[in-house]
Amino acid sequence: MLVKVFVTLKEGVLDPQGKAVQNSLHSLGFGAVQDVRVGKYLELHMDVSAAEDAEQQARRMCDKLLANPVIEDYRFEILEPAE
Amino acid sequence: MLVKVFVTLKEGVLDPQGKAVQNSLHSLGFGAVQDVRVGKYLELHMDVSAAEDAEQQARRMCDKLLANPVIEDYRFEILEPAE
Amino acid sequence: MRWGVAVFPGSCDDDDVLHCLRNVLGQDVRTLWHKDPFPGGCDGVVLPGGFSYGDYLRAGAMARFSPVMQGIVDFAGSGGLVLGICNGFQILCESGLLPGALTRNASLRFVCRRVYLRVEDNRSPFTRLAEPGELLEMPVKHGEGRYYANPATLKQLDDNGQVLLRYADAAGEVSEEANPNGSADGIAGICNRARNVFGLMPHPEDATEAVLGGESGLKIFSSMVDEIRRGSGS
Amino acid sequence: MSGGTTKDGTAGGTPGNGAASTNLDAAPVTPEVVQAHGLTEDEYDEIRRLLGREPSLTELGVFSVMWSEHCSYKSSRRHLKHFPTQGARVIHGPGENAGVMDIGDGLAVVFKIESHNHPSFIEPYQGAATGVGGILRDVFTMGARPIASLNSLRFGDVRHPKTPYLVNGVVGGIGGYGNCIGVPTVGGDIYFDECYDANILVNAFTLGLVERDRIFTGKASGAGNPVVYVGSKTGRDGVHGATMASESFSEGSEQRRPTVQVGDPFTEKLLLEACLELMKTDAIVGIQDMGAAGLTSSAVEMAGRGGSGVELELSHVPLREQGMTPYEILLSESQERMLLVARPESVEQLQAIFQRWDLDAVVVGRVIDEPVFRVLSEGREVAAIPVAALTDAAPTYDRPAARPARQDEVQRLDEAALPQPENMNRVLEQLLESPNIASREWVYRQYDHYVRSNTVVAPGGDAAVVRIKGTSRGLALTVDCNGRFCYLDPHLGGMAAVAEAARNLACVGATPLGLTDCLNFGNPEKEEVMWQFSQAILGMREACLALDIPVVSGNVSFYNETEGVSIHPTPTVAMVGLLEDVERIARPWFKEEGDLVVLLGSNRGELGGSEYLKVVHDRVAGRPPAMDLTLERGVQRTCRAAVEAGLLSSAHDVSEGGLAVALAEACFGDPGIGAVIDVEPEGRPDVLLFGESQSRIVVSLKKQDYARLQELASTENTSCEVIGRVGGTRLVIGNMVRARVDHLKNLWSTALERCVK
Ligand SMILES: Nc1ncnc2c1ncn2[C@@H]1O[C@H](COP(=O)(O)OP(=O)(O)O)[C@@H](O)[C@H]1O
Ligand SMILES: [Mg+2]
Repeated sequence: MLVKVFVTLKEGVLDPQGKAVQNSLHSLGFGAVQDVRVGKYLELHMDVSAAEDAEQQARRMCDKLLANPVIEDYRFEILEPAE
Repeated sequence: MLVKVFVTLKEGVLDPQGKAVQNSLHSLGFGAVQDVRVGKYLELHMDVSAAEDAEQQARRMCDKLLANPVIEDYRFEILEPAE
Repeated sequence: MRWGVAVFPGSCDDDDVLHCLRNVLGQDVRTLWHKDPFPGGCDGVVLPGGFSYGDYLRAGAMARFSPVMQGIVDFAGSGGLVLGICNGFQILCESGLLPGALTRNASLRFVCRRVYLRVEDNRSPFTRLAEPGELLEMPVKHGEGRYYANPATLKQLDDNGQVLLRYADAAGEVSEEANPNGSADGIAGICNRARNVFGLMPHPEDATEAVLGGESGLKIFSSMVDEIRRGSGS
Repeated sequence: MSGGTTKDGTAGGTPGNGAASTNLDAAPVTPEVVQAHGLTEDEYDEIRRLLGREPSLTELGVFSVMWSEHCSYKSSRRHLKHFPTQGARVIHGPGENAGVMDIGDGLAVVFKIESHNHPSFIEPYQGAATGVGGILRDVFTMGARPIASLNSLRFGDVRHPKTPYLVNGVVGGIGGYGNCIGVPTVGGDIYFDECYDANILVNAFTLGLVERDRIFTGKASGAGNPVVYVGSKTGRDGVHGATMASESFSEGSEQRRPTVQVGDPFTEKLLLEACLELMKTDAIVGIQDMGAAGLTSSAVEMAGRGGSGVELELSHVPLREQGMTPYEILLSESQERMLLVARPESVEQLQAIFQRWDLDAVVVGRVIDEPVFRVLSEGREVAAIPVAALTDAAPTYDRPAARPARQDEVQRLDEAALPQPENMNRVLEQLLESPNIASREWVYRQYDHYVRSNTVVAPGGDAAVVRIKGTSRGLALTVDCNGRFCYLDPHLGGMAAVAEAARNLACVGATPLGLTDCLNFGNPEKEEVMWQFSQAILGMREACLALDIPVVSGNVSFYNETEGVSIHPTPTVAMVGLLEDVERIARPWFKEEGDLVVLLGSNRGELGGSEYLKVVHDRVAGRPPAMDLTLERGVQRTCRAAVEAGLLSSAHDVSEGGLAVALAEACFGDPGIGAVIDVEPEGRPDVLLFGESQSRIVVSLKKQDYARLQELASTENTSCEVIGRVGGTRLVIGNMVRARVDHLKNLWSTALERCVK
């Protein structure tokens, strides 16, 4: 089972990295870019067979470790092996 | 237009952060996690109307700045506004 | 003889390099502001350490697009001497002037400590006054200094004698213990094939006076001074 | 004393749980709203009296932050008056953004320490990072280039499940911010005790260098002069934050997490460079960082100092978020912002400089004659408050203080009843592995301590030393406080904090210039906390007077408690010393085979409050070691004179872990070297080896120089006794300790990492 986790800064929390990337993109001529937010992307390969199980564990892993609830939100997707 | 960019380490490039996350997850009791890779996730809000345009620009931004081809791969998705 | 020290937003060790070149070595130095075009008339250029553009996204990624950097790339292409220290090394790799990439330290932590460096090759303008095998001592201080290149590139670097410095212990042995960041093959500094561009993670400019604990960083700068003097016949 | 920078999180005072939403300005001021702003009924009545009417909600918000403990020093002000603040070298004492002292050669140093305790507990990385950012701004706002930082940290028991997470976050944050700015972090201290389990301490110090005649102050003067906002845009950071710094922790306070600000060291670096560039011109008359209570306190404080008023137009303030109300804009604690008062003809020049550094610089108001803080939003007046009502008229309290009944109990220690450990080697090992004694290298390795190429003594010594380029001089820096001593006897503990800091400076050979303090205490509304507070200050005062050290700046952090239990009183002292010749210094480590080992001061066999008692007997008890300030002064002067005369191979003071630990540490140079020490216990060996009597320094020197050292000591009436010789690969102390140096050093150097990783 593959779990894809997206961790992003909460709305309203300053994202200095996003701001810097945006400025750079502007000076490279990509003027259409209006806002950039930078977050984390994790791929977890899990040895579980039931999607609900993966889901439950993913939620707990995010709450406990992968995201910092003070300033970050998370979202995840579960991909079952193709077979 | 929202462009979501995923930047991941190339296969074969050591990912100490992924390893560290995996170890932490194990010690938290998530033994089913077999492998973790950590990458970057960017959301770019773009003021363009055509999806192809967004796509073209996204590719160029990734090639030029957002990913380092020596160590990283990228992938992106384009989301048109719901309307 | 004229030196240029590039200053990007977020450069931190620019003053250190200026001090070393100007006050310790008595050189004629000017700063090169990132927004200005490269002025030319330089015999040597230094890209100093620091956190250009905050090191956001990837260390050194954004600096390569600055106007001054475009000129420095041309300067290097025409054989000019370019030294990149720490963030400067990262910028050189991002700009493609040096192969490979500098990635997050294996420890995932910033590391600041003194290290020994073994001179692997003195056939370069940057190490010509050193002996092969000689040990230099100077600080490292970085969070992203783990040199990475694919195996083919690493082999080429070795075959061409492009690895100028490796992390070593006090006895001169290259070992895992002595490697502060997990760099491939203990690599601390490499030059390009043409041998006029050199990047290293350690900070020679912070080891140029006895009162600061040692002078072995002078070897690098004095080698460059010597090279330039010979080249210009002055 | 006044408020005005990033301090302990928010200045305190905005509603706690979601009350601050977008439509605050229109909401009525009910008693609940007043209470939610941390104001008492009496205080509210006083506000009405001062205004001659009811305040609007926006005005209430302004009062609440300006009258918070944090900005107004309402509980501490009358006690702080006891500090000696005068001295020949003092240029600016308390009252400015940071203290300023003359160091000769036309130069001055600017320094200050600040707490960021509560934010760091809630979000350790960002809390610590923004703490560093705040103190940097306090220093460069005076025109000084920051050249060295320190930090003082207190965490809970290492075995507490949260401790490693907090330590990693805080250390990472300090490094992440400080390294990126290019200011070396050259020292600090870190201790663990369960009293800090749920209330850690993060105190950050920065020192800057400035030309004597280029010092800037935070003053708004000259009616009509434009008020200019520079730096990052304003967001809602901190606005929702409750009275974090002025309120104790309780269950649920972790839920206030969204209040924590995120630091942007890159922007701070640009701001630093732009401000210093601007300060080479004559474009500005005053400048002040925006920290706690942001725009409000910086504008009000500048007006207060200038005896003028300020009028702001909020629609000009650069905003990061949409739909922000005047209330939010005024109270936002977004980081990396400054407020300037410019000369009208210089605005363009000023803006050109900031543009060069890619920073916003916007005129947001002007200085007015009428001493009023007037705020407009698109021309509509949203607040108009007499400046004095926010500054001089802020309440002050003489809070009741009483020695707690349990103090006698706490000080009781029956040494005879303590079981005596059999194996002193083992005890020494245990102490060297204590996280309070083990090497701190794991921490300072994560800080750049070399940038700016001035670092002569890096972290690891008794005091850090940086040279001053262009002169032969150097500065020595240290930060100290033994919270356990302060808990057992706050008066003695306060004295000891000052004495120890000065002793550390003496060890490298420096003469103390002055100090800055960060007084971390519990809830001032409790009598015993006020007693601890007042006692500690009096103790510090005594030591300052005896050792001739003025207090030039500082900070108070109250409400450090959790679930009603206070931390140990922790009056952290950061001290700065001057070295006339930066090459004439001593380091802690034995150097030469055959050197004599000499003890300055004497072993008095005091076990109270020692690390040994805690580690081996799990007790925090007894009276802390006595302080004899005359002896202290003599020991320090002797050591300093000996360093200056070039007599010493090494000097290291005796502190946590006592004589045995001090000797072991002196063996841990690079490479290590042993020593044979010949001392005999009069009573119990543990008391001699591990007692923490004050006023002791272990030095080593060539045999032929001993007579001269004796001479120096006798001039100072100080005892000075040969206790052994340097040499070999073992540390041998009488027949009590015998261990290989490499073995001890290995335990000592790896222990902290093992605890917190
Ligand atoms: N414990 C203290 N000892 C001496 N001075 C203090 C103390 N606490 C605060 N001060 C002084 O009071 C003034 C106001 O303090 P503070 O509000 O923390 O300063 P800032 O506005 O720069 O943050 C400063 O000059 C500070 O040095
Ligand atoms: Mg201030």
